[in-house]
Amino acid sequence: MKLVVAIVRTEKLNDVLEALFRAEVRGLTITPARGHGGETEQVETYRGTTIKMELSQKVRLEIGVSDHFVEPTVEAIMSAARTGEVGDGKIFVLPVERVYRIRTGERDEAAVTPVA
Amino acid sequence: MKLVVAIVRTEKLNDVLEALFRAEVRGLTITPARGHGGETEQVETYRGTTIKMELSQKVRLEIGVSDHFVEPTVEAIMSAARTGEVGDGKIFVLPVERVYRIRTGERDEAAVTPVA
Amino acid sequence: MKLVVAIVRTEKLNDVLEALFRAEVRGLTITPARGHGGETEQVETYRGTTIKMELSQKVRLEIGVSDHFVEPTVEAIMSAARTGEVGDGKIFVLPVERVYRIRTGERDEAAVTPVA
Amino acid sequence: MSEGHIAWMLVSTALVLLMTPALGFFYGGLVRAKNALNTLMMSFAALGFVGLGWALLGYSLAFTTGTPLIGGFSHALLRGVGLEAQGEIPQILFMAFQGTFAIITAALISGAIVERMRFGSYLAFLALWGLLIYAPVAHWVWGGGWLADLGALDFAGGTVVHVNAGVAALAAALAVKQRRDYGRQAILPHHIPFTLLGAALLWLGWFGFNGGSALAANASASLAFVNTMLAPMATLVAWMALDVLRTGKSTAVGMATAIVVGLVAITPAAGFVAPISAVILGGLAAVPSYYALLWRARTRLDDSLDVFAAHGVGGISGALLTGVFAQQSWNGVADGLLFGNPQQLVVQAIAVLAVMAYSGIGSFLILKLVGLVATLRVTPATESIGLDVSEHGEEAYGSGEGAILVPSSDLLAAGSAVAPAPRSLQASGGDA
Amino acid sequence: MSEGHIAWMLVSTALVLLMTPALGFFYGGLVRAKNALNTLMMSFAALGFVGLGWALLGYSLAFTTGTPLIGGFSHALLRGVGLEAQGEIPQILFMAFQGTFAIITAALISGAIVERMRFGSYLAFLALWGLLIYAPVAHWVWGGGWLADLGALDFAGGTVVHVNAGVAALAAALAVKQRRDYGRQAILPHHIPFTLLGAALLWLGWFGFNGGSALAANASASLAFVNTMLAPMATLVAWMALDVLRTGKSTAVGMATAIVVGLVAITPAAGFVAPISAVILGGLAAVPSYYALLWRARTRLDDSLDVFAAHGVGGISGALLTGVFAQQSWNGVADGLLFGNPQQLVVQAIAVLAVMAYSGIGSFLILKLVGLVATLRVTPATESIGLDVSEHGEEAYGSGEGAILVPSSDLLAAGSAVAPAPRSLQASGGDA
Amino acid sequence: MSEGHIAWMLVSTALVLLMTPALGFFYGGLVRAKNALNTLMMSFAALGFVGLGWALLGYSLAFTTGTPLIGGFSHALLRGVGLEAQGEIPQILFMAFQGTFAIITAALISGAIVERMRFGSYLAFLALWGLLIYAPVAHWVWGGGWLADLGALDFAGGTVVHVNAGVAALAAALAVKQRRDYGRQAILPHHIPFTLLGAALLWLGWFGFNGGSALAANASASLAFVNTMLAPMATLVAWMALDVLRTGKSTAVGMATAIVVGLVAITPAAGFVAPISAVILGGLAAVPSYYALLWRARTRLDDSLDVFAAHGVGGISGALLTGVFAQQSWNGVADGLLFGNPQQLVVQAIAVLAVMAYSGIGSFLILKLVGLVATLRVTPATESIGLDVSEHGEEAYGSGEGAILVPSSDLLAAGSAVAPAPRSLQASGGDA
Ligand SMILES: Nc1ncnc2c1ncn2[C@@H]1O[C@H](COP(=O)(O)OP(=O)(O)O)[C@@H](O)[C@H]1O
Ligand SMILES: Nc1ncnc2c1ncn2[C@@H]1O[C@H](COP(=O)(O)OP(=O)(O)O)[C@@H](O)[C@H]1O
Ligand SMILES: Nc1ncnc2c1ncn2[C@@H]1O[C@H](COP(=O)(O)OP(=O)(O)O)[C@@H](O)[C@H]1O
Repeated sequence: MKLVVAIVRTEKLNDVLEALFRAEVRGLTITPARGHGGETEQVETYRGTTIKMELSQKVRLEIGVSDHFVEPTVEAIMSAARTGEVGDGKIFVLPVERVYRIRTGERDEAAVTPVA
Repeated sequence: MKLVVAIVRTEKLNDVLEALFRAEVRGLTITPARGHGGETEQVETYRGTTIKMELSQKVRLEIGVSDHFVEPTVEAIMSAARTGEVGDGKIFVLPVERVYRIRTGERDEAAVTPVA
Repeated sequence: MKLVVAIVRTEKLNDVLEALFRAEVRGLTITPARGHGGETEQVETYRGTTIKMELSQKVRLEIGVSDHFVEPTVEAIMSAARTGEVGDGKIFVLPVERVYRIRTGERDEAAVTPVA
Repeated sequence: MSEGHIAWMLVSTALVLLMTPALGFFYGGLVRAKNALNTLMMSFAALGFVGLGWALLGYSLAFTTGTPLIGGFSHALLRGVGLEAQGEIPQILFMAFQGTFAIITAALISGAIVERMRFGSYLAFLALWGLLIYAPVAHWVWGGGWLADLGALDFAGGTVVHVNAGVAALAAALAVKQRRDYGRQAILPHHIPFTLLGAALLWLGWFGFNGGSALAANASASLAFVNTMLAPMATLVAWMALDVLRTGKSTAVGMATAIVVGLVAITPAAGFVAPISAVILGGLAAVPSYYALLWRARTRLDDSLDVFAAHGVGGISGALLTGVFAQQSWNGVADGLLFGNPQQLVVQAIAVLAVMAYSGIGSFLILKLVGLVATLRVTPATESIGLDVSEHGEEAYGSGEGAILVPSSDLLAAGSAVAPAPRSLQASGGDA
Repeated sequence: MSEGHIAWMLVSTALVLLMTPALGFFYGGLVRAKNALNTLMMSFAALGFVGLGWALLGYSLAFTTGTPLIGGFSHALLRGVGLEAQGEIPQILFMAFQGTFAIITAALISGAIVERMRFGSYLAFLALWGLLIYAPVAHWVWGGGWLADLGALDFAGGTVVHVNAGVAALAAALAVKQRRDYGRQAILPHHIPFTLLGAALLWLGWFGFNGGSALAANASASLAFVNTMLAPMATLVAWMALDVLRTGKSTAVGMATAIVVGLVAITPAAGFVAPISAVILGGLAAVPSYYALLWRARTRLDDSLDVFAAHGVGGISGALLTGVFAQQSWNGVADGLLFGNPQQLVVQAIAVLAVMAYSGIGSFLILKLVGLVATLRVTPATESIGLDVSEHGEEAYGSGEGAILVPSSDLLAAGSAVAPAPRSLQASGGDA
Repeated sequence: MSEGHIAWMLVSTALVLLMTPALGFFYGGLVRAKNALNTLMMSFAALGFVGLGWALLGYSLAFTTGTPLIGGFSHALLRGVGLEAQGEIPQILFMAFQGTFAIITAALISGAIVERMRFGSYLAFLALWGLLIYAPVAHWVWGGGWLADLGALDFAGGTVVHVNAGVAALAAALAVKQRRDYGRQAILPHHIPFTLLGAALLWLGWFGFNGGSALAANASASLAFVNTMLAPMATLVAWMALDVLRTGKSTAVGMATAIVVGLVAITPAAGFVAPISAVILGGLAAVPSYYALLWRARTRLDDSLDVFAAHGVGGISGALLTGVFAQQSWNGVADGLLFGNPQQLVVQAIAVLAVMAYSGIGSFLILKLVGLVATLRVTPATESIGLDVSEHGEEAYGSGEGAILVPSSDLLAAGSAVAPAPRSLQASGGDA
């Protein structure tokens, strides 16, 4: 099993969710995040103070998948999240040793397969 | 060492914290998250617009543990976070290559053992 | 490639960002988090109710780096985030199997090397 | 009728109406984010359900001469309520001013039952309470009823409004029972600035509440107004002192609470006591409410936002202290204990007890009645998700993350192109 | 002039001025967090750009006798606007009171074009609209123009303010076009408590709006005031019933909307109908606006915050129902259909249609004109980042995470020591 | 005394009281979330500590005839302050109206020392300042003191309130010193909508502040009122222009600031200048404050929320421009420079300088004195955690995550069953 961690643009989240659905990926967890990469920085001004915003709003997705689902998952994200502009984000694939489904106690493959 | 990543129901967080304490697990980090799984979707209505909420509020825990602590940690979370209803969440156990305690610079096992 | 995950004090974030820049580390993603460790707990009072805050505000950094960059990254964080007081945080180094840059589809090393 | 009196009573009525939304913010800030809208709506709904009930029936029950216990139906549906003078203002304005009191009184009760009551049952309770409890009690004291005859002093509603609502809240907390998490989990206020905003706007509105209760822009109004400014100042200082003595810290929720307690306590006394007495009364009134609140938190009684400690206890303190500090040289009506008339204190106590008994029993019965017809509480699952999503299908602070637009099935031709094809992340069985 | 009348009109003017910020919060809560400030500023800017325009020119165009279509320049730059009586109050106060109406009317339009319009172009539109559309229409009805001659009844601006702004909003939504995400993504309100706060403060302000339109503290003001209290109560109850019938749930946004719709509908009728008629009118007016709003959401028409459904449709309902319920025994002016004067309804319809035509076409042309000189919309990239950061360089709810202070290059000697050396995370080419 | 005058002064007093919470929101929005409550409480506390001090002593010091420098004790503890007329209203109401000025003036200073001052020390400073600085200065100008004799014009407190508070803020920033992060980290406002809300409510309240300073509902009140509406409109437009010229963008914080600056500047002039002069004055006043604010941010002077730039500089501009634009044909009192009386400008300058000297030195000394007895600042660790948790044991926006309920040790029998067994995540030594 793997854990696919993807950082994408906030405004692309719904497209990514839809693409994942099409790829038959079901479970996932997201967290709001802020990222720094090659994006242009925003300048903000508060009264006399000028501020450079080095971090821009992103969404972080975390998807536990069985091995043969890594490829479709990555592809779904790649195609749905891409705009071609700097700031599209990154995908990391991490090895996972064990997975548990809390509700049933099922382990590993079983834990990431949907119950009928 | 391992990193135990668990996604649990928000309302179960305090029970999980208590169970982890009983299991003598000490350090942990949590982030608010939103998850999609088998949960029923909420429908919301804003004036003329109907909206389906595909993500529900969860909490993500991240716990760095030494190897022999993986089992008790997982068990503590499993028992405390379970309601038996869809949406209880998942646990992922990831391999960790190195751990550092920033305060002292201690590494690995030492970094996840509490200082007396 | 590795994923360096660091939990640091919120008020140290800007120092850490600066140190990472000096270490020529460029891309990173942060999420607000709350942590429990050896920190003193805060007591709060709301009318007749007394509450112990077991979690304190932290920031979680996630930095994908190629192998030879792990050391400088960890060192930059360690030195910039340290205050010597309990609560400075932890760094975890996780193995990564694959990395993709969403914008270009580049993989692995290429994906974490900045485009000229 | 003169334009000056009308001007002041127009303003007062507007200010008292504002108190109900203000209360919504006071209460709404104290609950958890997942119940913020439900709590706010409990107040806002009173504007409709109690306000309309008052205009159509309650006013008549309260302010027409019927028996010493309740008025009649002669002004029902606003019949005969016109532009003719009622004291210094048109009767229609008098009706409206009194209506704003009915609304806020009923809304006050909601603080005892937040985060768990079904909204439909709450609305039924609200509407009935305004007619069956508030209107008669208002009649007793202000509509020529038996407490008026007895000589009970209640300038702006210490008994009619605050003791009444405070005891009803107690009954409601008992009838609806405690929240699942109560006493088991820490339940934190999600937005204390809203509570402070509510307190500030309540104070503003209370100038109309007490100052307007003179029903004219005269010396009595000025006295009531100034006392409404001075008493809460003293309560604020006293409360902060109590807080610091107990925990070493003063708190924002404490400041907001203190302001309300001070306002409650001065309400029955506002036009009857000297300004320096108002200062003393305000300071004294902090003590019983402060300790009632501490005590309550240690019991199983989930009067969630402490309506009884603030309004019930504060109202009782105020009503009794009115019997102590009243001064005929300021009010032209009656003296209190300190000025040689101990009898007044007895009358005040009778009024308080009568309202406590009637409101406590009556409110409990209404809830039991509603409970026979409908369910009083949401399900445990709903309680843990929060009432905003479950009862109202809304989130107070929506981010839109993971929210999917559902296209209307009967889409207009013009609109069809813009709506996405219906889909659902989980319609199909695939998984990873 | 008497002090009572002056007192009431001072208060009324202050209350109506407050409505514009209140509107900012009503609207600001309904948009996404990334556009919260921009939306708030659209209202606040009207205080400056429309308010000043009114004082310097608009007042003269509206309230001096010129032609039946528009006034003249004799009061331009406030010439001849002094402390002499205009009715019961000094003319200068009359000018200010009327100015607050111009401001809120123009600000109302912004709801149709939030989250996408360039701020500079919006300001230009705002200033022009106040002079070219609002001032003439105000002249027609209140400044002795042709609709006044015709006998159109508009107590406080159902036609001049609400129909006018509602139709202008429609034109603006058409001219500026829909948001990129509209109909494709779920766009959720980011802060519904602000919308409720806005609704509460709007109601408060509306007492000045309608009650103050009597221009004195008299029976007429009292009637208008009380009707302004009763009608929205009925709309609130009716709206909640419609909500429950359709979806099984009542909503907070619905309650806020209902309050505004009720207030809009009673505006033209406030001083002309009996209180019991106000209740009925308020309840009836819920229906057309409720369905207009549902219908609008299914079209491509991105009148984003439904200004037309609330103010346009609500204003039309109110103007026509004024022609139905007006009652000479209450207002001393004219009867409506129900009281034997069907003619009044025809006059009301003419007034509505005239304003719709003029405002619709005129507003559209002004936007086209502004569009010739400047760009109306922000770029798609800006739209997705949000207008707060891109148009104003600010975030509504800043956390400071990742924010780096930029030292001023021309730092004063005294300050130089405290500023960090300039640096940027990405200035150098290194990477990991 | 007439009911019209009383009505207006009741309203004015209520409105000015509202300004202090409004200021809390204006300031509270500008600080970081971790200090939001502390900042709000700095304003709310003034309601208790300055308000009570005023009633018990300050009023007597300011408004009894003593020496040209300070009044006496004859009205201490509200002795002899009753319902008899003081001008057009009961003296007790006059006392209350003036009290609201003392409160807001002291609260204004807090903006200079947010996010670092110990709350206890702040309270001590607040109480002393109200008596030792505010009361004498009020006496000089309004209580028959030496500046009144000199003929200084200060309609509603440009000098007494704004210059006074602005200079005290400067002194406080110097005495309390800068925040640890100041000039090293970007410190962002955490909630700009609150700042806009504060600005809106301040404007509302200011109508009572300036309009009420006529102490009657007459032509003078109307003039002051209308000028209070016009001047900030002009400041708003001018400020936005300055913002756009400098950075290409107008800002929300800028708009909120501009409104306050315009209100400050018109305060001394409100009842003395023609409306068209108010427009010009408002526009002109934007400039010095705008640049003062830019300049301040480049220095080590951590007047954190720019009280001096807004109130000090704005107050000076206003006081001097009053000496320029005053027009006897409007005010019946005196002409300014433009109308042939250059002497007035000199008198205005003397008043400003006198208040600056007294307030600057006095405020600094009070803080040094408080610093001798107690600590002025929180510890660096506390400063980085934030003052809400450390000084008040509360969070403004609590989520309840990781919050554990602590059962009371002396739990009542009834309550014991519901409380969880005491436990702590870290009581035991185990680890993972
Ligand atoms: N090495 C990295 N580790 C973690 N997150 C990264 C890394 N590089 C980029 N990111 C995330 O991806 C986002 C986009 O990165 P950026 O480099 O701008 O995009 P691109 O891949 O188009 O050059 C960043 O805002 C950040 O959140
Ligand atoms: N494959 C996955 N990867 C990451 N998170 C997941 C995954 N599956 C489920 N989750 C998380 O767990 C939560 C509950 O999942 P769900 O499938 O509803 O529960 P159950 O395990 O009871 O079927 C989801 O909301 C999501 O946050
Ligand atoms: N085992 C762990 N797993 C995950 N996060 C941890 C762990 N231990 C500590 N942390 C994080 O680090 C923060 C500081 O930890 P703490 O133990 O107080 O510091 P120190 O390393 O100085 O003893 C905690 O608040 C928590 O967020």
